[in-house]
Amino acid sequence: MRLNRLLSVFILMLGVCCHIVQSHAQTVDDAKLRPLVQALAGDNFEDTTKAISDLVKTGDPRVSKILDALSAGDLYLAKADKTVFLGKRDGSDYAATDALTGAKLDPVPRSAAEKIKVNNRLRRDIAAAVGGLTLMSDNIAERRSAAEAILKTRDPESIPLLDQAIAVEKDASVKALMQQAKAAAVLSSDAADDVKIAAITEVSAGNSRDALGLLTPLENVQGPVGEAAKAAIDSINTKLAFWNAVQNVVYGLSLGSVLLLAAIGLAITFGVMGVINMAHGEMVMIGAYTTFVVQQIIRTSAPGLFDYSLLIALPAAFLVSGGIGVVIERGIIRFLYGRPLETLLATWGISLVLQQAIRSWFGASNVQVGNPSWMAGSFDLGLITLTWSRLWIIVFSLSVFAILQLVLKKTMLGLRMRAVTQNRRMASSMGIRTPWVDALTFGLGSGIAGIAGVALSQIDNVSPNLGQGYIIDSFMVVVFGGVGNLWGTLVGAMSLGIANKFLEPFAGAVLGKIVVLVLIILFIQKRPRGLFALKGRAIEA
Amino acid sequence: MLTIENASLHYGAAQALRGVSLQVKPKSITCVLGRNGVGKTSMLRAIVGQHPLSSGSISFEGSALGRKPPYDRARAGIAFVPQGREIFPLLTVRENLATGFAAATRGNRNVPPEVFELFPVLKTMLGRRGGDLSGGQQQQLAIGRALVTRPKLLVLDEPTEGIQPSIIKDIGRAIQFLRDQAGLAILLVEQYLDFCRELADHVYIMDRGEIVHSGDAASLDKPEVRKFLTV
Amino acid sequence: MITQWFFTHVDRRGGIAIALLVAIAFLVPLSNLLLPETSPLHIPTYLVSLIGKYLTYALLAVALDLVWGFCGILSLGHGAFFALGGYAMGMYLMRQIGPRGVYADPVLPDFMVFLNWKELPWFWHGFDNFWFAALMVVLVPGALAFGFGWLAFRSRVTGVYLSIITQALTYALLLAFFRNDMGFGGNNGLTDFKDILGFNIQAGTTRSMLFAATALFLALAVFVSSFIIRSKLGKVLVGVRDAESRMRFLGYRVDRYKLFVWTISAMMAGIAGALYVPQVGIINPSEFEPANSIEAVIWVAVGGRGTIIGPIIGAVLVNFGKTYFTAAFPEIWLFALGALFIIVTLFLPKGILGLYGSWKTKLADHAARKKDSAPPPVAAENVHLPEPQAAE
Amino acid sequence: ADDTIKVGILHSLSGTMAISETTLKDTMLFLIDEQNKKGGVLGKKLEAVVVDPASDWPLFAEKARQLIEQDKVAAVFGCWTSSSRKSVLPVFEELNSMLFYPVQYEGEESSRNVFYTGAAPNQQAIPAVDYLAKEEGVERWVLAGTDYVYPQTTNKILKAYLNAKGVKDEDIMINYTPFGQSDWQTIVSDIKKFGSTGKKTAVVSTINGDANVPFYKELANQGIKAEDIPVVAFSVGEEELAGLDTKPLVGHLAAWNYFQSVDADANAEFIKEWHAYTKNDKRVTNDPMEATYIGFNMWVKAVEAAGTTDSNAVIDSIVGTSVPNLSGGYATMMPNHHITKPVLIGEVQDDGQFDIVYQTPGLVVGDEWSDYLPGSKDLISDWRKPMSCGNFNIVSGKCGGVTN
Amino acid sequence: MKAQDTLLYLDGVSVSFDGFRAINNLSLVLQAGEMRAIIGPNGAGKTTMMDIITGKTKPDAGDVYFNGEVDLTRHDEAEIALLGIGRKFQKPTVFESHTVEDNLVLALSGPRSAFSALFHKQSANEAERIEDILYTIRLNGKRDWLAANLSHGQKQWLEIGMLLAQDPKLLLVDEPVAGMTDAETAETAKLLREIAKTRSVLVVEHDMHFVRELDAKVTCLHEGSVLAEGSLDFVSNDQRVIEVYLGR
Ligand SMILES: Nc1ncnc2c1ncn2[C@@H]1O[C@H](COP(=O)(O)OP(=O)(O)OP(=O)(O)O)[C@@H](O)[C@H]1O
Ligand SMILES: Nc1ncnc2c1ncn2[C@@H]1O[C@H](COP(=O)(O)OP(=O)(O)OP(=O)(O)O)[C@@H](O)[C@H]1O
Ligand SMILES: [Mg+2]
Ligand SMILES: [Mg+2]
Repeated sequence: MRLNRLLSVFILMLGVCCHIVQSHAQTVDDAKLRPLVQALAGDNFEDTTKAISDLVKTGDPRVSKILDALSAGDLYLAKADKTVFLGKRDGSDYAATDALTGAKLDPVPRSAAEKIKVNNRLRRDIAAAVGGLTLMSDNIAERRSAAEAILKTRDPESIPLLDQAIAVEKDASVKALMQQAKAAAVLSSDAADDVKIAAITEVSAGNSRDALGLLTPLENVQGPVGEAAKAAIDSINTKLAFWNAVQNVVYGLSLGSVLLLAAIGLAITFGVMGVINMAHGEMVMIGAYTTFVVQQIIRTSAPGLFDYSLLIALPAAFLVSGGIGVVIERGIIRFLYGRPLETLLATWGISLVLQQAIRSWFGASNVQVGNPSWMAGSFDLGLITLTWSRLWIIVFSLSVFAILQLVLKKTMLGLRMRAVTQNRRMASSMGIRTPWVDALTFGLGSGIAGIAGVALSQIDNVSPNLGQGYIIDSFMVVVFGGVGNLWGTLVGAMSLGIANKFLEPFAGAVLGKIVVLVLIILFIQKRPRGLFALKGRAIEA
Repeated sequence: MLTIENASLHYGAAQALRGVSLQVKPKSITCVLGRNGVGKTSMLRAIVGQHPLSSGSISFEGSALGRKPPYDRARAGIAFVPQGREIFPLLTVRENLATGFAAATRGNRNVPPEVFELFPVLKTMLGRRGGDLSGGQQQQLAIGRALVTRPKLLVLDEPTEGIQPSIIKDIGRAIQFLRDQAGLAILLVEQYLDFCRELADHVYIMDRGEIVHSGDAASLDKPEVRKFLTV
Repeated sequence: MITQWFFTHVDRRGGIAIALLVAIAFLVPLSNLLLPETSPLHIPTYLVSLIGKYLTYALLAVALDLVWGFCGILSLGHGAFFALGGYAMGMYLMRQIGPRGVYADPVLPDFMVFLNWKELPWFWHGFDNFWFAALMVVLVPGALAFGFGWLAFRSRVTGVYLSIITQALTYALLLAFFRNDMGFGGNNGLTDFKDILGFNIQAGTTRSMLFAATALFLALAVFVSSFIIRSKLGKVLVGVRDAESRMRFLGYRVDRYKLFVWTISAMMAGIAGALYVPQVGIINPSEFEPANSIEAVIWVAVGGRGTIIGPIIGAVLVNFGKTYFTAAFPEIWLFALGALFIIVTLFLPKGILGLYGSWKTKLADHAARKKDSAPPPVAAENVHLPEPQAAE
Repeated sequence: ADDTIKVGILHSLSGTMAISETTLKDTMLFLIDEQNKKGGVLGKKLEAVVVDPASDWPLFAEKARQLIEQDKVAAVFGCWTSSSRKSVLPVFEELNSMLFYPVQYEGEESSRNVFYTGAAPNQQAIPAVDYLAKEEGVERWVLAGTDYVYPQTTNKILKAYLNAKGVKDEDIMINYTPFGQSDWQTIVSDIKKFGSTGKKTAVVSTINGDANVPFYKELANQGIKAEDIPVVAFSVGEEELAGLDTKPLVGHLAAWNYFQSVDADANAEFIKEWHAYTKNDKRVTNDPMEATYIGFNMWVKAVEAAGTTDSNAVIDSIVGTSVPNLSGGYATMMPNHHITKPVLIGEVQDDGQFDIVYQTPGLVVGDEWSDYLPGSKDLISDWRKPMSCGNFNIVSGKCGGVTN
Repeated sequence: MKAQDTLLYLDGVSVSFDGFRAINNLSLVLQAGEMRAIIGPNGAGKTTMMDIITGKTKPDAGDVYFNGEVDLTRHDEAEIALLGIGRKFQKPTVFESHTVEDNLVLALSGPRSAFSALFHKQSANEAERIEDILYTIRLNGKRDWLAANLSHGQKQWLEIGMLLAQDPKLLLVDEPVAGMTDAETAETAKLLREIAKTRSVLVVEHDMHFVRELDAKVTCLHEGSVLAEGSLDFVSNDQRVIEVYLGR
């Protein structure tokens, strides 16, 4: 393992030299470079490592592209003529380009080419080497990643190079990053104490968590450096403690919004209609499968639309799950009004049938639902990382909540829904078409479960069992919040989410969950009708 | 307006109506009396479509109601004030009234002012949940709610039950008003003899699921009629 | 004398059920042990264990129906009591293994050796004694039910709120028992049993005896349930089911009544679990799964809620269905089971026993309409919630 | 009827485990089909008896009994989770039948009637950790698992192993999550923190089943790349990756004894026929399938050798049987009823396959009683006569736990 | 204490729901053996007052004593019922899946513990009382009917029967004659007068004929407090009572 480290240092050094050479000799002869590229397809990783360092030594600007391609796994070896080419998958062929010139080649059938193997170590080496090569690149993104690479390796040898780069860097954020990288490198060098202390100040101004990693090893150093490091660590830790609490809240809200999404459809079918809807989870699952089908269609017929796949899936899932909900209501549930407990039996049966139907149709294993680009990745909020998918889910669940609340409270349909579920016979005598309203209500609840499935498909696995994983939590949320009260569902979901996240760090995920369950049991003793209990005689009537 | 012919009704094995025939004329008040459990409510349930007849027929404005569901009957103009009020407990008073819009025509989706004139309490309690009202207030709400549908025939099952005397008088006046000014036909089931006598254009008396007497209000004082109302 | 006492507390159906159960308690083992395998009346050991398992489920269903059918407490966590009884029995069986475990430790069960525990946790002490274990089989579920019920009923937690917290209870126990640290063998549970009361647990005779014990306990449970239901206490419970607060205004301490049956029912479930474990040879946390408890509710609903023998029929039938379907149509059996549940709810609203009941009333109905006489009194033996008209 | 030999297939086709087990049922049907094309066994056709134990452990026991007693199958292939195996084990011992168990497990078991063709911990976990330490220079370890017996045991073994190699406790973080965990935000962020001290960090994942997909999704979304903190998993194979977009996961690792990408003729042949049989050239293959394949072929070979399907004869003849595995070598049934296997480490590729980056030079013998656990290091298992013991204590010289 | 020597003593009782004062500083005293009729507009708080006495609603302020010494606000519904306060609800609530007879059996006074109920055997005396009550409420022909199948008025009667069976010291009767024929109303009045010979009765009614026949002291409530109290004639001539309640 020492060896690896030395090796990367070595490569980097080469990079540094090359860079200096670079200004004189821009490019190298193709004829000289080609065998080196060819050597990348060595028999084992050692050979490849050597080939990389040989390539870097040439200092040719094309090298970084080739190495990037290697790192991304886009470099192939044609089996027939043993040439190395740049490939992109295209049906059963590879669209091939020449690794050096970038000239378009004939497509190579997949079976006729072999991928040049890389492993994590090689990828790290390449990143470091390319970092050296691209620190002065024209492309800002390349410079940034170069600086990041050095920040990771913290190699003292790169200090002069960094100095040079910092001097000419125009972009403030990249410059700051380079300075961070330099400070990091200084800390792992044997520079004088005062230089190091300055570096400590520099480092602790940046991302605290990385800084902590840099400073911890210095903590036990005797003398002023150690003290400075200790002080910096302490201040960082206070900052982190605060951000940890923020993280718990934010993650709690995120978990809460997942719970809310899962439960909100149930708040209609169970909370408003009183149907103990055991098939609710399957409606969610069907929504997720609808997303899968939509993506599948997009993948085969309109790949450009992939980023919109979720937007298309939303109405589709609402209609599919809602439609199935209407069918279930008309076919089965409507015979069971006034016998709420029996809806449990029937919907349990429905849930078995739906699960098996999906299993027979799509197979028992997970299907793949992809993240559109705007759902992928994460961003930093202060010192915590929040993924885009989670953020969108929070936004999404709150919007669904708001819309639903509007529908129930402000529209005629909402009023009729509530009237019908409170007294079906009398509602009918008031001129309300109860069969309609029943079907629409159940359809609405199911449809909302369906769109929850679209969102959940982004963070969970899509399999016939998807719904089973959420049904218990959903009932827990609806009941904890208070049956028949949408606000209760919202607050219930969020408080369960946050409670879970505050308990998780010190009780562990498992005990944390147990504690939450016990808390729910105890809480219900205090408020036997949930968080937002309806009060007054109206309830007993 | 409303004609019932030879109607029978069963609850499982138990027969509640036996060949009942009855008529309600337009712009008139028809009153049905009878002891407990003789089938008055059952008859009204059959009229509004909450329970099917086992034989016989009911026609409204000349067309047979057959097996029409209650909401179609409500839309055709039959409004019902049930025994036991049956207001929607978790809806506010305003919302309870608004449920009647379903049966009203588009232009009529508002609460007619008579309702608040008749029952001023309702106006002060628009935001309160129906279930929280007192028994009498609920009864008032139930009548108000029926009027929101702008019915042609108003079917009332013991509307005075649990209502304070002054309002009973108001209700009486209102019923007359509805007949005279709005031209409604009214079918009223009552136990409260005086109330009936004052209002009714025509009375029926039921016993054991059958109509045993039919006549005008004055006939109620005859002893052979009275015997059906004693214990 | 005794028979008279017996029949004042059990109705005809219950009597028949008890008689039948007692009969099979003797006949099935006899047929299994004495008749040659070639005889058409011979019941193979395979079936004996299978039916034995069904009967333990039936016992659980009877326990559940006592609280749900007659007292309106829908428990979605009765599986927890069943599992606890099972664990108590499992711990006894574990201790019986003694030095015959794979690590040959004279005291510690295998999984403890394997987790490198040095001594028996305190709660495992005493379980080497059968009678202590037997006591725990009823005491542990009983105590948990009592504590839980005492809290919940006193706070007037009812309806779905109660159902959901019972579910939370069993779910929490599921997670807890999954943990190795709990000291109950983690997700693998307790297994590898060797013998019970000195008899080899795999021997045909032992199996037959376990079967007989199950049938007899079930008969006893039917009797106890009948006794409770036909007593005034039973009437109070039905009253509580229909109008709980009204019962309070009559001066009944509703919470105590509920607590009483709730605890009895949990103990019955515990016994069911204890009989179940030696017959299936393993107890693990999956018994705590909420789905198991829901399934038990479904047995009751299928058989007929609020009747005494409905749950037995339901439990046996659904499980037989499961046994049959999973072998006959392994790939699509969920369709069959799901359809069964849907059909039962749609066409047999009162369960299978209700079917019988409604035939009877239909006949009576018919007769009554013909004679056009006054309505007949409604038989009180089949008590059900009144059902408001369906829509339209 | 006597003209066929019945073979039991005991895999969940519904419930939570159906995701994994359904494929193995298909594999068995495929293998039986192939065998019948070759003329069956002992001149008789094989007949598959499929049942669905529905991810319900007691039902496993019931179905096992039904297969053996009622259907009179010659051998049973099945089970996935340890709980299901534990639940059927007494049945197989009582009725003296044979179970072939194709999944990696925590070890600590050896039964005369069970043949463990999946990996024992030493055939998966230890080589994986060695690889990370050596090739990736990992110094800090996160042992993340689902809270149940297999991860707990594996982690116990690994911790003992790492400690023995000089890794300090503060450099080991152990984390357990409940079954079906779907919210990984906190844990992934904790891993990130744990890995930001400057020492090279890796995650050894024994996370089970469904929980993996959300775990990897969160990893990818929070931007933890394999170059920074690689994750090596023991329960994630081609089948699990099928539900994931693997682009952000490239470079994370898995340790198995087989990958679909293994470059061997036997494998190419197997995949081709599998695709032909399932009429789906996207169907992936995975490690438990290979274990099933090996187990089935061993059984066939042992039956042919014994000339009968009688359990006693087959159990005696199967030890020492060698059959080709799919990675170009041979698997041999050892006296402890575990088999020899190569250990492969693969890196996730963007097409959902694994790229093999390391392979043990020789075959590793499955170690049923771990050498790293104090209670079991003195135990060995040898089912050959005259020892015939699954847990022989070499210190006391006695066979523990023998009944009847 | 003033409460002594009274059967029921309410002083300064107030209760409000979401800011609405349903009972406002209400004071009312009932002597042992007294019958009292309560009238008052809809929503005056009559039913709420009964809720307070029977422990269903806890007052925000004020004293509620029974028998001069028992503070009713400290007891729950069941305990209050056991003290000897029985109630008939405005909306008849009976046990729908029990037969008429069983409804009475449940209401019948006697030990209320679970164990005594488990081993309870009906005595001849009890059977006889049930017989009497069935006869009184004219449901003896329907003793085996499920209560669910009774008509509205029949349920009213059954509920009165249950109150009789309970044999309480104080009967709270909320609108007993709603839905009864005039003849039945008279009958009921007679029955209550009979009962009032040995117990105390608090009757709420809107039917003035009935109130007259009760021949008891009348209290008129309005907006949660007492508006007028005295003989029926006195009260019904009170201008404010006419204004808010009787109408012109
Ligand atoms: N849902 C029901 N099921 C069975 N029988 C019923 C049902 N409802 C009413 N009955 C019976 O039908 C008969 C007529 O009842 P109905 O409610 O029509 O009487 P009513 O004349 O309105 O009496 P009341 O004056 O008491 O309201 C009664 O004998 C009653 O017991
Ligand atoms: N839980 C509650 N929430 C809000 N308001 C309530 C509640 N309970 C009672 N009220 C109000 O308190 C007032 C008193 O109600 P109460 O039922 O006691 O009247 P009442 O005198 O019995 O009337 P009635 O003669 O109509 O039965 C009413 O205005 C009612 O709307
Ligand atoms: Mg009526
Ligand atoms: Mg009132």
